[in-house]
Formats: sequence, structure tokens, C-alpha cells
Amino acid sequence: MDFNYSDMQQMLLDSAGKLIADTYTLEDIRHQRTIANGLNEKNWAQFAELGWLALPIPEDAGGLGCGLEDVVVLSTALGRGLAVEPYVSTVVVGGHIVGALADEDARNALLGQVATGAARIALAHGEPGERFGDGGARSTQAVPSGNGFALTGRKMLVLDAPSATHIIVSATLDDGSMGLFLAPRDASGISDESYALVDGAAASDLFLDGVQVDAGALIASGSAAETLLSEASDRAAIALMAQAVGAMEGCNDVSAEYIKERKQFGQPIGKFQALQHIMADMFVSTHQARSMVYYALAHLDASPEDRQAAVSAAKVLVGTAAQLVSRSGIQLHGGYGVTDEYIVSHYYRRLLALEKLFGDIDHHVRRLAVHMFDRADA
Amino acid sequence: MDFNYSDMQQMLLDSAGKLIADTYTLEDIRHQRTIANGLNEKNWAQFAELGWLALPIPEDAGGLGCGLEDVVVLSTALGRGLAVEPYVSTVVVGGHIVGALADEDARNALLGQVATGAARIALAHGEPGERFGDGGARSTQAVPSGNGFALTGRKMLVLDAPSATHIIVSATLDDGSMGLFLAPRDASGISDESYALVDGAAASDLFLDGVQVDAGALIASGSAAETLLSEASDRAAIALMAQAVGAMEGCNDVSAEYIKERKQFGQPIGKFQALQHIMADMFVSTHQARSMVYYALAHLDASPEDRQAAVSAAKVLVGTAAQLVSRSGIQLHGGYGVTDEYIVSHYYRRLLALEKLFGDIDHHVRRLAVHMFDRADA
Amino acid sequence: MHFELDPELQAFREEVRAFVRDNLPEDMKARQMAAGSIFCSHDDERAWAKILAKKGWQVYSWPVELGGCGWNAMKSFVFEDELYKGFAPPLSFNTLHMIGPIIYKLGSQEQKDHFLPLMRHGDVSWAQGFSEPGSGSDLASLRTRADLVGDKYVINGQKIWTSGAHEADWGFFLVKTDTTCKPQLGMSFLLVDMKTPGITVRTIPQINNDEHHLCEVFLENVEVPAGNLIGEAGKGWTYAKMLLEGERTGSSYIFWNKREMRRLLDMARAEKLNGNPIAQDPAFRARLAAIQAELTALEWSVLRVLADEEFTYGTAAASSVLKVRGSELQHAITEAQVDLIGEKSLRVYSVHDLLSDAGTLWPDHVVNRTNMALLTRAATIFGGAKQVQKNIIAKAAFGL
Amino acid sequence: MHFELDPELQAFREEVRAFVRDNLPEDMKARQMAAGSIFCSHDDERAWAKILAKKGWQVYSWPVELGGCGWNAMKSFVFEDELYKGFAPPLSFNTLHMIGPIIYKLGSQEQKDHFLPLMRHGDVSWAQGFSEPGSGSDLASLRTRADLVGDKYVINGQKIWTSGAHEADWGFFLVKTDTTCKPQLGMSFLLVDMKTPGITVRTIPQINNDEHHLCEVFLENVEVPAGNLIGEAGKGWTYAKMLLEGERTGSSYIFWNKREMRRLLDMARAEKLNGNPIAQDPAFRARLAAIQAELTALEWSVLRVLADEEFTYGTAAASSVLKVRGSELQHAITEAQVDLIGEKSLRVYSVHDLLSDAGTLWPDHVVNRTNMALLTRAATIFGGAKQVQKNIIAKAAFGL
Repeated sequence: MDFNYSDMQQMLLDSAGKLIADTYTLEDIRHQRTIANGLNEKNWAQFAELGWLALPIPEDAGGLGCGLEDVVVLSTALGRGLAVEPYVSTVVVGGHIVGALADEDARNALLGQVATGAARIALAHGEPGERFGDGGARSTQAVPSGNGFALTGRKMLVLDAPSATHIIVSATLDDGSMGLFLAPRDASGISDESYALVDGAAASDLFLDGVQVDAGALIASGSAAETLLSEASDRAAIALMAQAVGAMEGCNDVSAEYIKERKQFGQPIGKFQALQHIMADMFVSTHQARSMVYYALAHLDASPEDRQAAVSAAKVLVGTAAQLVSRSGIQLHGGYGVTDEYIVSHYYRRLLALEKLFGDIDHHVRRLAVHMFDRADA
Repeated sequence: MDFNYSDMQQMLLDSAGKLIADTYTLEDIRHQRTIANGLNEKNWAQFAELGWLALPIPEDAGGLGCGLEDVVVLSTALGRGLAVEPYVSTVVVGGHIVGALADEDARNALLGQVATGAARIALAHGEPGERFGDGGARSTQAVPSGNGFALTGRKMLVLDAPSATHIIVSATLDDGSMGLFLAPRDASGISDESYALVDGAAASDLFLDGVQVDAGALIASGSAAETLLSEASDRAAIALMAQAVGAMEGCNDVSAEYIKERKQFGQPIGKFQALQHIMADMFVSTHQARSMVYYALAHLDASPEDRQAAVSAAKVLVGTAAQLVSRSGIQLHGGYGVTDEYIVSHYYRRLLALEKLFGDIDHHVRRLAVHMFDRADA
Repeated sequence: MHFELDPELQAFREEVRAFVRDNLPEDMKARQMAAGSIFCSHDDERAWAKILAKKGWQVYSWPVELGGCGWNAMKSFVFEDELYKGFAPPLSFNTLHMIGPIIYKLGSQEQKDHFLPLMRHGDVSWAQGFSEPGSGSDLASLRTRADLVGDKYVINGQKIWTSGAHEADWGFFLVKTDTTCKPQLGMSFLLVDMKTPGITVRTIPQINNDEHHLCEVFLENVEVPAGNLIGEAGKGWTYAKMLLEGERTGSSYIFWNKREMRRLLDMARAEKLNGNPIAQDPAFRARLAAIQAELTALEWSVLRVLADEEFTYGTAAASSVLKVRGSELQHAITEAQVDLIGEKSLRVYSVHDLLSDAGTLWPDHVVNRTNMALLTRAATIFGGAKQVQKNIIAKAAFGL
Repeated sequence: MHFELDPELQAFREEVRAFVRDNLPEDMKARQMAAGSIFCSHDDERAWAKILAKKGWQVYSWPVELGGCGWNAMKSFVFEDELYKGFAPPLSFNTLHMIGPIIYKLGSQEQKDHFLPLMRHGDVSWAQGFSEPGSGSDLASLRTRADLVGDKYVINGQKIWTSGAHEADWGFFLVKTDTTCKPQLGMSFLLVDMKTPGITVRTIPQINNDEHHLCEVFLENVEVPAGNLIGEAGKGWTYAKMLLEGERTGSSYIFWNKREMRRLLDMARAEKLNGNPIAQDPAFRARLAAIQAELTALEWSVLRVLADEEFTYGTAAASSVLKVRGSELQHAITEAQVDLIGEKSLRVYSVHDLLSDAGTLWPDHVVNRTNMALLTRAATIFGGAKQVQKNIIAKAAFGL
């Protein structure tokens, strides 16, 4: 076992740290929510230029062919910087699912566009009335039509859809199983309601009314589709947890700095033991959260059940840590903590979103419990 | 509304405080567990002499006819003193259920004996495999026999049975409903396994093998029996919660005293803000717990559903407070806190028992939730 | 010892309920319901005040001879409880409990004649200027000063967290009039017309993107007539303490907590988990039942204070309990509201358009819950941070 | 960065498991299973040590040339994990990590020749005398003194929390040999034969009525040969710190926590609620799943330290995390064990007769759970109380 960064990872981290420090100032972060489609084009171009978008893309598609551990290293920096670019939607989720496209040319072409920043992908899976995709069969229907399919249904809270060029749609096939389809974001028959999220990212509800796609748009169906979706979700969860760890570390640092500066009752409030112990608790939680990201990463190639259990255990712990750290960070900042003008409130909002995305604490507690108590092979 | 003590209550509290201070020293408390049947006869005689055993007993049975609020006042003192005498079993539970005996002479005779200390009553209700009496119908059977009944079954964890003179047995009647029976503790056909509890009280498992009782021993049956048992249990819970409040207040006081005395790093450890805040948390919990005892008392004569909901809400809060206070008390005492030689460890053990008796936090959380979500009239 | 509420209060409760039902404008109620806030807009506050004034309830807590109602603490409790339950805009704390009492107890005849009728009719709104950027929980370190020059005070300094200062007619400010003595003896209480030249107000954008409530107030050579001094110069600290101590139960936010708990339970019945109402799931039930128990305890701890229980420890400890647990409950309830709606909590709704549509696919009950939860993080900070409350408790209860 | 355990370790794990299965006496295992303790009886410790010694595993962590095994940190981790899992009596921490290393690193040739073979064969037991009544987490305030008189040290003073002192053959004591300098420079490390006249040992009855582990040791004119001094006089403080810092992961009690978590899950399958296994109840599942997640995090935080991760903050902080969370988990797990058995937790079983019958009507898994939970309250106290650990973290991680 080796928990230290490779030279390449250290370089990645250093360059990310530099860009983040320059490009993600408080002003930039406050500016984010004013961008209608949620995408800061300038930042996205930088991501492409630095090779970040190519990181886990296969080499024959023009990517760097790196592993998820490298994405994790980068993600801690993105988390610290409060970057809400559609990195996970496009590169981690989109990249993974599109990687299963049968048509090699089409696959490499799109993945190549992902790597250059030209394509952005959003996953349209959740539907109204569901809770973290607990709804079983999709209400969205894929009906054979022409030489392909017509997709009809409603997708809710499609993360990063406003800036996407492509969407991946889950839908029920004729045989009742699930299919995953690739469609252009601007395909005819798609209408939307878009909105901002609490952390400055953007999402859409998509209304699909007989959206016509050809046969090649079906990426996978049946258990292959389920597997692909489950893998992509767990990978996304890991990348987002790494962002959460970075955000927590950032939150801790600004909080420590603040209480060393701020004076009350004639001394820096950092001298008060009660506040020191709050910071100690924040540190403990953050340290444990990082351990859990490593633990989840270590189970990436385990059996699906073991991988899911590991991701769920990590999601539970990281989510809980995120709450403790972000809430404490505000408390330590006093009244300034609840203003938009101190970065700690932005850490709070981002960590709230990161706890919820791809399953909240409650969702993963239940999934972990299934692993603990209900597995036939246990 | 008036939360202040009446003159009579203040006198009761003062006299109890005096007796407790004299009779419940650390040595006395440590001696308790060496008493085979769990009953300190000398203390019990004092209870009788001071009129405590007569407190809620009706006047025509030789009692004082006081309300449960007076029992509550006394109970806070008993709790502070860590008195584990069978007061609640005998006076609160036994007194209430026996009060429903149809035969006035028999009723007044037994209640009179309760008041003088001659009789002690234990409730034999729980059975193996149950969790806080969640088992529905009793496995113990009451079969018509002679001019009465024969009782056969196994009763588990009968609190204060080793020193009892009488037991109240719940059993299933021929028609499938429940009956409550009064029997002498030494009736033929009863064998037992007795043991000490964590707080120095004693309990028995009772094995009833055709225990013959006459028809008059059936105190109540069917819904009347259910009602009686429910009332008695809620009253017991209230009295024990008042003891818990007294124990918490005692635990807080000895802990505050300890940290003012104990020196580390050149100053009393009570100067450390982290420890001050632990004590503040203990105070908050204790204060809230006392409020909940009053709340539960206020609902004693409400509808059964409302009374149960109130008792459950109180049990949840008081139990949670008891855990926080007793755990913190030990932490503040450091290594000494886990020895038998400091009273804080006895507070811990007593508060553990008080949390569990008549339903633990989990049990009452579930009962409260039924009230919150499942009531037809809500 | 007895625990029954005066039976007459039940009838009064229904009277208040009927009044709210019949007199609270629907749109005002809808805004308040969506916001769920302890604040409301300036317009709603003024409009609702006029409605209450007509009924004679606007300054209910004042002495009868000044237009108050002469209710005892329990009756007032029922009154406010019902207003909150009915989603009426919150009453003006400043008018009822801060500057109102200060003026009628300590004000000059001119001040009384001018301000009390205005307040009674809901015709004036106030900004409270205590806190400063350098002093949060530490009032002794205030630095804004007022120098007496002729018959005027000239104020220079800066206040912060001044609710509604950008819309208020008048402000009451704690200022240093004597810098030569220790801070507690050099403070004074001044009334300031917010339109006086030299005053600049900046709204502070909040964590929920709201810019309508908290303000910074910059005072540069602001000239105020000497007659605007309340009581004696140098006694400002005493007056401020008197005000803060007089309000023993307000920091519990008991009415708000009860109302939002009801909302939470309704949400649990409406939201689903694996096809069943979340209200039927044992894990969520356990979480909500624990909150319910804490809420009940808070309410009864409030009642103990209102009924003047003689505590064996300093009353400050009992009041601080209300602040600590009241603010923790505000957190627990809003956190649970957010968690109940799951990923739907991530969508942002405008705090400036409270009646905005939830969205075609979205249930109405999600609107604004996250905004409220965000703002509620302040509960354990304002009015004496939780850590300060614990210091107070340790001292008052145990002499630590 | 890579997270795979050496595949060879899986084979080793099975080797250890088989060894425990084949060599741990049934009654010894049963006692350890019932107790669930981090302690065991003196007899079991000695007997098990001899069994391990025969295999060459008794002092596994020592250098190979002294009879140790030369395993790396991960292999040692697997070894101890399996011993705990198999309910083997705990290894002697004193022998392995405290006095053993002290003697082989700093001892005189005579000390090495005498003690190392005894320890290697499991033929000597030790008492550790650091703490004193007046100094818990504050070692600088120790007062026990040893005066050099001729060729002997004469010790006077008192030690407390000395595990197993009443049965130990030897003790190693931190004593003041120079009272004229600051405490850190005047301490020395002495070996003391526990049969020396002047030593009185009192066992301290514990919260679980156990009197077999923690002791007070009174030293009155106890004469010890000067040759029993370890290393140099005045360096005791340095040596003690070295020992305490060298042990970076032991305070996590990771192996104990893992084993007791397995027991907890088994109990959840066995105990019933309304007729169904508690393991099927969502509320209990949520509680246990949260503990499981914390336990996994603890294990991986241990692995990070063992694998020598280069932390960006002081390593002391990473070690203190293990102590804080390890002790909190000991609480969480034993509290859950108690709560799972409900009212059955109230029955007392003898800690001196671990194989006592559960009772006719009682399931075996209840025996001794409450005793263990009671004793476990000490987890956040001994070895540096939780509050002290947090002070350390705040300083090491943030410079506070």
C-alpha cells in the first residue's frame, strides 16, 4: 500500500492548485451563479488545455488513459477551489458510459470531443416522484421507430444539462428492460425547464416528446445498461467525494485562519479552547473522509456488491463529515459566516450539494445496510 | 400553571434530602449489592415511618391520598440519593393495580400493608423473547381450576421480586384476553432464579407451574386489565423519570465539585472551557428533562393515547439526557470516574437502568412516532 | 404545583385563530408560508401592523394605558403561538420589546408623545444599532462615538447586522459618549432619524442570496439633536442590558419551531421512499420523534420561565437553555426539511419572489426550504453565540 | 498511490487463522469471547504467551536477532487482526511495545541478558508505573522520587492505574531522581522487582465490579539496585515520550473494534423486535451502518499511518485522530450492544466467573456485555483523555 502521490500526481495537484488559486477567487465564485447555463467557458477551456478533460479518456480516443485515482487527486483540488464545472457529468459519468458505445468511430469521436472540451455530456436518469433513482423501471419509454427509437418521458434534475451538448437518457425498452441512449442535447422533441442549484451549478428538467434517435444511439440495454449505470454512478460518487474532501480541507483552513485573526474579549478567538476543539473535530472528520475516499477507490475493481458497499460506506462517512465541517465552519465565522461575502458560506453550499448528489447519507446508509445484513454470500 | 413546590412538597423534599444525605452515603450505596434480596430493611422501615409508602395510597386504606406530583417530588430526592428500594414496584405500580381489586376489604388490607411497609409487590409481566413487553398475548396461561385459576408460565426480569411479598401476574385467560392476578410471592408452584441488576436492585425470573389462586385474585381482565397495566406502567415511568432527574442533578453537582477541586497543568480543570461546556451541556439536558417530567405529569389524566404519547416523549428526552449526563460525568472525573469508589460511577449505573426500565429510548421513540403519524384522530 | 392552562385561554386561542383566519390577507399568508422565515418584508410588516392596530393588538405587550392588552405571560404565549401558526408576519420585536419599552419607561415626554402613537398605529419602523464589525458577542468593545457639540450629538462609526436599516424610519443606537471611562459607563442610547445626512446603509448579501434584511450602517458626522438622547448619558449599557435581560423566552423561537415542525411532519407524509410515505419509515420516524421530544421540552421550559418558576440556580442559566436548545432545534428542523426532500433540496428558488412557481415536475412544499435552512445557520450565532451561552450556563449554574 | 495489500498477506492471514484455531485452548477462547475485553487474566496471558513463544511469535515485533519476526507493518497488522478475530488473549503490550524495546534499545548488557529471554519465552509479566494520583494527563507533575543512596535507589511515592500490578513480577517506573531541575530533566526509568519490601499493591474496584486489573502501588522506602536504572539518569522523560510516540496506531483499538462490531452484527441478527430480527429494522440498521462506516474509516486511517503516508500536517494529529475515533467507536459499539439487548442489559454477570451460565431464560450473547460497556467508558480517558487529544490536534493541524 502506498498513500503518497506519484510524481505525476504531485505535478497534477500543483498545477491544479495554481490555477485554482488564480481562477477561483471569491469574486469568481460569486460570479458563477450569474452564468445562465452554469458553464464558465473560460475555465472549461483551461481544463481542456491542462489535459484534465483527457485524464481518464482512453488513449486511442485521444485521452491520457489515467486511472480514477488520478481523477481523485485532481478532484481534491477542484473541491478546494469550489469548481462546479461539469467535470464529473462529462468526463467521469459521460466518459464511462460513452466508452461502451459499440461503434468505435462514433465512440472515439465523441470521447475525443470530451477530451478537447468540445462535447459536454449530461446523464438524464432521475424521474419525478423518485428519491435518488429508487424508482425501479423508467417511466420514460423507448419505442421502436424508423431504424431507431422514439424517446418519450420526463427527466428531472438533470445535472449540468443546460450547458451539455449531449445527453444520455435511460428509458424502458419494449421488453421491459432498461436502455441507455445517446442523444444530442438539442434534438428535436426536447424541451426543458432549467434552473440554478444551491452551489452555483445548473440543472434542467427535460421533457422528451418522441425524440427520434437511430439504432446506434442505444449504448447498452438490460443488465449491461444497469451495470454501466451503476459503475458510472459509483465513479461519480468517488470523484465527488474527493471534491468534498478538498472542500473540507479548504473550509478548515479558512476557518483556522479566521479564528486566528478575529479578536473578541481582548484576544484572538482561536485562543478559546471551545473553538479549538471544534476545529479538532473538523480535522478528525476530514481526515477520516479522506481515508474513505481511498477505501472506496481500492474497491473500484471489486465485485459490484463489494464496490457498492464500499462506495456507500464512504458516502455515509464523507457526507456526515461534510455536514460537520461546513456547519462548524460557519459557526466559527460568527455572523460573517452566513453572508455571501465570506467563502465559508460557499463551502457550506457546495458541501450540501456534494452530500446529496448521487445519493445522500440516508440513501447510502440503507444501501450499506443491505450489504451488512441481507447478502446471500455474507 | 405553577411549577413551584407547595409548602407540603417543600417539606417532603427537605425531609427526604436529610434522610438521603444521612443514609445514602457512598459506603451505603456500595453495600447495596451485597444484600441478597436487594432490600435494605432499615431504609424501607424509614420510608414507612416518614409516610412515603403511604403517599399515593387512598385515605380509606390508611394512606395519604396524595397525587403523583407528590410522588414525583419525593422521587427526585430518591434519585439523587440513588435509592433503589422497591418504591415504584410496590407503591406506584402495585398500589395502582391493587387499587382495582374488587373486594374492598382485601384491597384496603393489602394497601394498608403497603403503607406500613409490611407488603411489597412486584409486577410479573415480561416473558422470554420479548422486548419491553412487545409480545402481545401472554404465553403464561390462567386455566380455571377449583374456584379459581391455575397459573402456568415463565416471567422474566421481574423487578424487585426477590424481596416482594406479593406478585401481580399477567396471564392469558380462556377467552384469549389478558388477566391480572394477585398472588403471594411464596405461593406453591413458584420457583425462581434471582440476580442482581447493574444498579444494585434485584430481580427474578419466575417459573409458575400451576400456581393456584382463587377467583378473587383476578384483579381485572380484558380491556380493563390492559388499561390498568398501561396506567401503572406510565405512572411508573413518570416516577422513575423523576428519579432520573434527581440522579442527573446529583451527577452534575458532584462533577462540578470535582472539576473545581481537581488540578492538572497547574490549575483546577474546571477552568478549562472545554470542560465548562461539557457541564453546560449536562445542565441543558437536565433542565429539559425536568421540564419533560412536568409535561408527562400534566398529561396523566388525558386520554390514554395522549398520556402515552406524553410519557413516551418524556422517556425519549429523559433517557437521552440521562445518557449524556452520566457519560459526561464519568468523562469529567477521568480515571476515577470508572472506579467503584467514586459516586459518579454509581450515578452512571443507575441512570443506565432508569433509561431501560419501562421502555428504553428506542421503544418510546417508536411509540411516540405512532402518535405523531398513525393516529386516526390526528 | 399545577400544570393546567387557564381554561379561558382555549377560548382566547380560538378567538385569535379566527381573527387571523378572517383578517390575514391571503397573499401575505402565502408569502409567509413560502418563506417560513422569522422575518418578513417591510411592506408586509407595516400592513399587518395596521391590521393588528385596528384590533388593538399591535402593541399588545405594552401597559394597557399605552394601548397594550394587559395580558399575562400565558395569554401572550397563546397569542403569539396562534399568530405564528396562522403564518402571520412576525410582530416587530423592536417595537414590542426593545425601543417601545425603552421610550415608555425612560423617554422624555416629547419622545413619548411623538413615538408611542406612531408605534401603536404601526406607522414607524425601527433599526437596532448595537453590534459593530469588531464586536460580535462582546458589546463592551463598541467603538462608534457620539460627541456632544452644542445641542447636537455628532456620531461617527459603523454598525453591522442592523436588520431592515435600509427601509427603517428611525434607528436606536448604542454609542460611546464618553471615551475617558470604562466602556460600560461611557455608553448612551440615541434615537436617530435614518434620513439624517451622513448615514449610508449597505445591505449585506446573505448565504441564501437575500439582500433584504441585514445591513451595515456607516455614520459619518451624523448630527442628532441632543433631545434624542434616551434617559441619561452614560447609562446606555445599563439600558441595553435591561432590555436583553427582560426578554427571557424570545430566543427560544418556540412559535417558529412549532410551526416549522408541523411543516416537517406534513412533508414527511407527502414525500415518498420506495413508494411509501417517509412518515412510515422507522429510521425517519425515529429522527423526527427525537426532534418532537426536544421541541416539547423546549416549550415546557419556556412555560416554566413564563410561570416564574423559582430556580435553584441563576435564571440566566434557564434563559440560556432556551437559546441553546431553541437554536439547535431551528437547525434540526430545517436540516430535516432539507433531508426529507432529498436531491430536490438543491434547486434554488428566489427569496425575492416568494410565490414563484415550484416547477412543472416539483411539489410545492420544496419551494424555499433550502433558503430557510441556509439562513437558519445563523440561529446559533446571533443574539449571543452558542459558545457564549455555554459560558453563561457554566457560570450561572455551577459557578465555573 | 496504490491500495492493494500484498497478496502474500492473504496466505499469511490464513496461516495465522489456522494456528489460532489449532492452538488456542477452547476454555481460554470461551473466556475471552465472554469477556470481550482488551484485558485477560494473568494466567491466560502467560499460558497464551508460552504457546506463541513455541511458534516464535511471542515477541513478533522485536528485531529478528532478538527472537522477533521482522514483519513489516502490514504483516503485523494482519497478525494481530487475526489473533483478535479468533478471540485469543491480548498480547502483552508492555512486553512488545514498552519495556521490551526499552531494554533492548537502552538496557545494560546485564538487563538484556536477564530480561529478554524471559520475555521471549513469556516467563515474566510487567506492571507499568507512570501515572500518579495527582497527574492524569499531566505527566510533568509526577512526584514519586528515587534517591540514590550508595548503590541503591530508595523509592517513595505512589502510582495509580497500574494494570496487573498485583500479579506482575516486575515493574518499570518513572521516578524523579533529581528534584532540583525542571521535571522533564529530573525523571528516570527504573526496573523494580515487585516483591521488593516496601511495595504495597491495592486493587481498585472498577465500575464493573472488577478488581483484577487496575491497581494502586504504594512505594515506601523501596530499595532498588542502582543497576536497575535504564539508560541514563534524568532521561526518563525522553524515554517515556519515545515509547509513547513510537506507538502510533495502538490507541485505535482497531482489532478490538472490528471484533466487537462483528459481535454486534451477530447480536442484531439474533435479537428480535416485534418478532423480526432487529437486523431487519431500518432504524437499527441505520445506527449500525453509521458505526460500520466509522469503523472502516478508522481502519483505513490506521493503514495510512502504517504505510507511512507523508501528511501535510504534524503526524501527531493523525495519531490523535486514531485515539479520538478509536475510543469513540469503543463507546458506540458497546453502547449499541447494550441497547440491542434492551432490558436484558440490566442483569449483572460476574466478571470473575466469565463462563457463568446466562440463566435459563436468557440468550448466551447477553453475558457480560454490560460489564464490558461499563469498563469501556474509560476508553476516552486513559492514554490521554479525549480533550487532551483535541488540544494536540488543534495545535498540530492548525497551529492553534
